[in-house]
Amino acid sequence: MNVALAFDLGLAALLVAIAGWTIAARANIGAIVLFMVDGLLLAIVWVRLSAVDVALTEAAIGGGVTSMLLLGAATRLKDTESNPEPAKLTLLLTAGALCALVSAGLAAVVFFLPDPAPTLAPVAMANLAETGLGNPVAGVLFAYRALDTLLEKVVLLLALVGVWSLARDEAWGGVPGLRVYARPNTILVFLAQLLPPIGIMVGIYMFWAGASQPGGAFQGGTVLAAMWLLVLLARLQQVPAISLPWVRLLLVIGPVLFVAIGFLGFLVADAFLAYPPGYAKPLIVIAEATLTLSIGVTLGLLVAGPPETRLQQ
Amino acid sequence: MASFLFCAAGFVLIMVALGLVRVLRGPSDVDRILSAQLIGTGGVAVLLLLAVATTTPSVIDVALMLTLLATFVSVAFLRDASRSETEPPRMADRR
Amino acid sequence: MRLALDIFTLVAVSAGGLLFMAGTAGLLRFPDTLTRLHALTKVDNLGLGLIVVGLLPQVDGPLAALKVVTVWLLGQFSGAIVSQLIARAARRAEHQQ
Amino acid sequence: MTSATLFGYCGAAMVGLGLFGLITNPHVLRKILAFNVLGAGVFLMFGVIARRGAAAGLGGDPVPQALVITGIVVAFSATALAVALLVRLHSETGQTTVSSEDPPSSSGQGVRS
Repeated sequence: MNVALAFDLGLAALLVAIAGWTIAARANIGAIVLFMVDGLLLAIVWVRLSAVDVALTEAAIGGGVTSMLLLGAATRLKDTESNPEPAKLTLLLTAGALCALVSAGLAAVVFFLPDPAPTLAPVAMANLAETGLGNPVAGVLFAYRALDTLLEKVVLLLALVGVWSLARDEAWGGVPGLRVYARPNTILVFLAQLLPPIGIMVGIYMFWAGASQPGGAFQGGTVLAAMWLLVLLARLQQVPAISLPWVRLLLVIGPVLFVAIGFLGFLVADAFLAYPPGYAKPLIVIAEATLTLSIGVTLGLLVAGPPETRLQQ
Repeated sequence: MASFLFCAAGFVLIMVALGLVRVLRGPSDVDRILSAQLIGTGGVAVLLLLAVATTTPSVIDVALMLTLLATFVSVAFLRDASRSETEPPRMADRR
Repeated sequence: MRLALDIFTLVAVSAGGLLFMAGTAGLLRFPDTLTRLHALTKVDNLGLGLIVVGLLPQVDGPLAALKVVTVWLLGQFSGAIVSQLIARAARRAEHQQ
Repeated sequence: MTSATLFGYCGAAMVGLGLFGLITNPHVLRKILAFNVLGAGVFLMFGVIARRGAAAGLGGDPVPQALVITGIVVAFSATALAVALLVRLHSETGQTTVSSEDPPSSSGQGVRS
């Protein structure tokens, strides 16, 4: 038997086992740790599926910021941990049978996938040279499906507006309720002073390298968000109030610039988000640079949650 | 050499997966973060082994990303683990 | 020369894998949090370190080698600090009981 | 069987598991978690389709891969919003579960008048 296939078999079995364990685990914290581990395994699976861009995203999101978000929520709700009444057996059996049916149906779809598989890879590669990018995934994200990418950033902002709108009236515009370390901790401060410079470098590298190899604005932005949150957790910087002008500016600068480039397309090229010939790469890099910054701030504030204390005047 | 590296990756994966039993047993949340830390290190090792076994250097970037984010999550988790017993969460509705 | 390097990789990576096994055994068998942490730090530093050192002859290009070493250094640095934080949290939890 | 189809079955199983958790666990946080497992399964199936479409010197079809990256971002936004809603629900009513049997009682401890 092929060694690589044996490895994949073990990886797949572990992935499903831990996913099931995540669902079945009794304690919330335990379930979240397992979910985090599943995110890590998924990153390895994406590597095995030759999708390194996706692996980077999954490592950053699934194993990183989502886990932090859920852990924060689980700690807040800790007193409600115990499950009052477990679901009825009939419900469990019915749901189990129906879910097994769904899984079986999807497995059948995988089994009967057409052969040879349809693919857009040759088309994507054929026109990639025009964008000046070397990474086909970045090409798809910023050239062929640029509107999707733009709307994805808008969704992030809309989610942030949604989170903020859950604030109490008197806390609007105030400081997000991110819980930081209770007392100053010298070792943590040391970490929070040393790691962010490295992290910022990695973030910039991610977006810069993203033009020609796996990486990109989103992966870079996530690293920036994590480093910012680390600084906030260590209390090296106060959590900013959401009404501060620089916060608002950083949030929108990326999407606004991207939209501006889009409208520029009307003037110099033929359509919205069309890049003028020869300028595709510089425009995409500028858009990505500002988007990286905006994504970092947006993700950080999404994790920080709705404002809870009013602005001190 | 590639097959050996695959075997090594599989071995490390199985080992750290066994460590997950600690998540089940606990007893405290600090013990749970221990096994998460172990599997984080193991994941980095597996990714590095795969990067060399399949000669895709960009996979090293994934390992780099994982190292940074795993540290960050551990720090966040320890905030929760050390805080939850000491004080009630700060809430705006305690008025 | 090639053979010698390959054997070096074989030995170092195997040793790293064994350290992972030892770390898991320690995590499962040791009686309290601090001793488990002790087992874990060996894996963090030496286990990953041996695998990295073993991989160095196999990576192509100095840049990739540099990145692999960076991953290790970063892991070691943050592992050391996170271990400190874990130990503090464990101590505090002990005092409260 | 190739690795790609193997991970495809894996994705199918994760969708089923996530759906099961979403239906049966009354705790909202666990529902959010289950929803993420479900989503991961769907993304995995996308990844399998991408991997099968490997051509033109690429390891996979970049179009589904780009779609998955967008999907992961949107799933994270939805999770953040759901968690914020849950925390607010908890601070308003003290509840963290939704259950079909008993409608939320109006005598929750923290309801503001």
